[in-house]
Amino acid sequence: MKAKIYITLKNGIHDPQGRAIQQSLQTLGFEGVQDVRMGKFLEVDLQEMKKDSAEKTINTMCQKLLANTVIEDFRYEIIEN
Amino acid sequence: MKAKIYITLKNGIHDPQGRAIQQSLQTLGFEGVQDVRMGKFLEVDLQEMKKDSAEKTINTMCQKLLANTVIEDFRYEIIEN
Amino acid sequence: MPSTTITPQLIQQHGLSEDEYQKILTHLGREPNLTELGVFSVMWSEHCSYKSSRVHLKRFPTEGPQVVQGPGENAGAVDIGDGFAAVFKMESHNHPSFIEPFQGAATGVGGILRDIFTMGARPIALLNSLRFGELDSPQNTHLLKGVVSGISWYGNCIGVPTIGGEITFNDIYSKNPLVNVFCLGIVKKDRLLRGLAKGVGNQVLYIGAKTGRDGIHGATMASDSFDDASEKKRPNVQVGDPFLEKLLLEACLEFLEQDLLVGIQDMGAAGLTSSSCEMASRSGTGIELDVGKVPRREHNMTPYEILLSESQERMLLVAQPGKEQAVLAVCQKWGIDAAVVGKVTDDGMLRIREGDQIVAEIPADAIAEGAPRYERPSAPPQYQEVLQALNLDALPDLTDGTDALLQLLASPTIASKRWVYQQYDYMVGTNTVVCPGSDAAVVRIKGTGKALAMTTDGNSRYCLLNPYMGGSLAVAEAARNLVCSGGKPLGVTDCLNFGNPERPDIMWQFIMAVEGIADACRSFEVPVVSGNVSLYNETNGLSIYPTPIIGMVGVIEREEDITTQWFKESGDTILLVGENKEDLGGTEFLKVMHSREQGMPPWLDLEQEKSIQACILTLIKKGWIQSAHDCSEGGLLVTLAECCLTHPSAPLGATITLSQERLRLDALLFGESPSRIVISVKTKDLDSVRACIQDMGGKVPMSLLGQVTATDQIDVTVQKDQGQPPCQMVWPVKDLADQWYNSLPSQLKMKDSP
Amino acid sequence: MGQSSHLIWHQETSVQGMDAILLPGGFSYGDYLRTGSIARFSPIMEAVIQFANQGGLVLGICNGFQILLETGLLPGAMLRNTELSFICKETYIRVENANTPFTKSCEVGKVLKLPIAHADGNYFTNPVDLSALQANAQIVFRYCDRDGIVTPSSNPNGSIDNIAGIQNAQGNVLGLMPHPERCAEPIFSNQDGRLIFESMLTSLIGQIPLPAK
Ligand SMILES: Nc1ncnc2c1ncn2[C@@H]1O[C@H](COP(=O)(O)OP(=O)(O)O)[C@@H](O)[C@H]1O
Ligand SMILES: [Mg+2]
Repeated sequence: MKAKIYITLKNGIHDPQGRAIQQSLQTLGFEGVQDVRMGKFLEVDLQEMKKDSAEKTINTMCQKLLANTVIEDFRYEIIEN
Repeated sequence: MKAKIYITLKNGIHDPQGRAIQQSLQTLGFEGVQDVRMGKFLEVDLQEMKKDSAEKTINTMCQKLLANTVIEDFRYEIIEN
Repeated sequence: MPSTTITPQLIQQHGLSEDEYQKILTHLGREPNLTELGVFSVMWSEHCSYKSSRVHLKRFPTEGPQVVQGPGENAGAVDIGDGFAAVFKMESHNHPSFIEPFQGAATGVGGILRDIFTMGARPIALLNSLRFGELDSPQNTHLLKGVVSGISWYGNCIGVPTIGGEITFNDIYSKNPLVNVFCLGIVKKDRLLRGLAKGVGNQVLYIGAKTGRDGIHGATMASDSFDDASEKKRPNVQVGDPFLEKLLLEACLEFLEQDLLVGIQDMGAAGLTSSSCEMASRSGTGIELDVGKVPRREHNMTPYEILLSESQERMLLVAQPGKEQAVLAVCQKWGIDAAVVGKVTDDGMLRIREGDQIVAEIPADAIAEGAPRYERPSAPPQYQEVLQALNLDALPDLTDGTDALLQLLASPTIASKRWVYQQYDYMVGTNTVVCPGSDAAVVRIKGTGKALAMTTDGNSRYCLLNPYMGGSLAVAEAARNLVCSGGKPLGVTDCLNFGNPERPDIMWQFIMAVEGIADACRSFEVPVVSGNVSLYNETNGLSIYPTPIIGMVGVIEREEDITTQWFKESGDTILLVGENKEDLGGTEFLKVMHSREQGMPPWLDLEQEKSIQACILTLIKKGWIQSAHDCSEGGLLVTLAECCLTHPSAPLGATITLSQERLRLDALLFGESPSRIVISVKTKDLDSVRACIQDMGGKVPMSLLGQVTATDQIDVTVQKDQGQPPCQMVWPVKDLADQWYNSLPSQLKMKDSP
Repeated sequence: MGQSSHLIWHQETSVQGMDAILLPGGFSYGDYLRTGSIARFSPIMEAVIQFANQGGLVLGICNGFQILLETGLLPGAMLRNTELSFICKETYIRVENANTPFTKSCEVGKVLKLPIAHADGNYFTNPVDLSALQANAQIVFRYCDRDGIVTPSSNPNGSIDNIAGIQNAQGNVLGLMPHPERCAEPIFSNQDGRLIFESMLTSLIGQIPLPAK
């Protein structure tokens, strides 16, 4: 099975990369881009297990390693085959 | 309105970060993590427009700036308010 | 063997000519299968076989008492004393960097690092030499930014300092940017490793990254010119993994320490194929490999793909039976994949199996040494005379150089490259004694009291106008840069970037440039110990300017001899060693102020150049030189400005008096006569310096320029020929600094692009 | 500086016998995922955390600082530099607290010239933690100009409150982005970095080591 994990900077935290992208988009002539936030997107292939234990596993992975909860939020989806 | 953009490495392209994360998860005792692929996740705030022109705009942004189409694929969703 | 019929189309797709295919038939005594055709195709590509260049490269002097390893191995090596050798080489990654600038440049750095540590040397310095189109096009700024961040990422991450290089801009490179990377490492002289597959029965091991379908046919691509369609048929781009390479590096040095290997070779272009063929061919042995044992990243890879993959960060090793366990243990310690994939045989064959089945069988020598060699036709281009013709009388001379200096300092080719090197960790390892921003970079060799100076140089406009002279001038400038830093030149590596060798005019440029380099190297007694050739730098029929780049390494015997280019103290006397001549042809001044790239390049007098360099080294060793900076692009005024501006913390001013002596004013101020060095000395030492120079038998012209001042301006007075009023120019140092330091960043910001 | 040092392999699990621990710069694990995030779980780190909790001196430089943040020994996190790219250059930092084992040999207001070399040195922490850092004098170094004035333009990476280095509440763990070890020898004209190591030595053995020859 698979998990898709989305890691984003917490609200209110300045995002230098997002800002730079927004500016470049403006320079390139894309108008009306009000904000860009940049995050990470991870796809994890897991061995088969119960969905709720997969959720638990992924949650712990995010807490421990994948996200830095001082600055980041995470969200995930489990996809069963 | 908002667009969520997912940028991933093309199939077959080596993903050193994914590999390092996978190994680290293993060392941390998460068993059965068969593969990790690392990508980007962008949230773009757009001024209101028709959904199909938003789609076109986002597509062009990805082609031109956001994704490196030589090695990356992209996917997006438009979210209307 | 799975049989695919070898059709003429297939042969053509593999970039092989009809003649070459006939040669394959002779070597094999039968038709090749598809896998074998693939092997020949990459190994006989220009990139791997040097088929157009090899006969000419023989002209380079490659011997000398200091040479520990000449051309032919992964890198060359020179003796630097104390039992150490410096191992160095330069390589191009032009085509991949055009397709994907970040990864292309990054993997270029990865490749050159492997060339060095396969020799058992610990890499301690990286340099890079870059060519881009002008920065008014978003595509060019995009390429520049991508390449610089790719180099920065890989080098910084692996922890080898990038301490210097050069960049110039010209629209001729818009569709063919050049990315040449240089690496230097240090090894105990008697521990140098080589790419040998000696000892029948020895084990062949594969270590490093798993093999994927990356860059299959990268080598043939690098040997093909571009057209608009090639952007579409983008090959699989290789992605670098500097962290893995760091592990590989440490593992390889540990093999050396434990004396575990017979031979080692990195898998660069043409991957597993070229590494195994070259090792076997060098040793007169054969190699048998089982592709089934090669660690793979992707499913269902065919032997063809496994053999030709250019996945990065991989090495092939040969170890005696019994030592493979120790090798595997080291790999395990560093967490890298490793597998025994074959053995050394006595029959001279490269034999590839997949399990029990033989999928390819070729005499190793046929692929490596037996590659075609061409003496391609050459002839000077018809446009050569037009290029060289420059009627100075039709160009109005300057009456004042104030504005021209400001414009030249802002020309991206001359402007400070701080925007670039600030992205490189040029200090990691705490050995960099002279950071980027002086004539040559200097790293100390801990524990020896010595240091090494290194530089890369090349002026392609000179080479366009006169490739022989351009080649010689590049060598002279490199040597001069080392000498200005206190170094005695020891050896050269080169990277020869040219257009399509099937065109006689390009071949002529190539041959002339090689001769120019060879003659200069011979004259300076600095042998060429390694190098690289990149041909087919051509897009839509337009070739780049001939661009040979010289990388040169010198030794500084004592720390106190390390010299930098910036003025040190107000009150010091400024001298010019060398002569101002009317050398306006091919200058940056002509390009920037008159939009011309024309004329004969500056004339180089090798004997005078040598005397001047010897003189500077002597003065440095006597301890009399406060600063030394050679005159190159932009001429005398630019050099003086740089001497004032580049002090890392406290820029100084200067008061200068020049006399025009029948020269045009523009030639005096901005001409690019070689063999000129601006030095500053303590005024109390002036007499000794004079006397010492006179003792050199009058071969070294020297003139007084003026004084370093604590004011914040540069004053230049030009005494005109009789009767005319002098020309007076004044620049606030701050204005010059603004132009020079901010030119690149401001051009890059304004034209921001993907 | 005349002291013996010992490299500890990341797979080891004990730091016994050490007087101080230095986490150096570098790109541990390529800085993949986040700077310092993977190294934080190296087996040795348990022992380092314990050593720190028992009051041992721990100095984290650059990537070492980033690792200390990931372990939670120091509060906050690193964001990408505002200019996004890697920056290698000299900076000036002002000693804000001279009463620490790492700055004993300086005075408050002393300006040190130290190089930085990083892409992620934009220090961030939430307002509550920031106030605590300020209140407890845990901000040890701030980026400043040559004259010691803390200005926005002397901030090379966007770091909150111009922070270049912080210590923990107990004052035995310090993290800083600039590299003192790159300017601590006579061959480099600048030796400001020595002051930090001298301070550490003074607090450990109570005497100022002889200047280098
Ligand atoms: N691509 C680059 N990477 C690193 N340093 C560079 C690069 N380009 C230029 N530099 C540095 O900028 C300084 C000036 O370069 P350049 O004008 O080419 O010097 P020179 O004319 O003496 O050869 C040198 O110290 C050089 O190493
Ligand atoms: Mg120079």
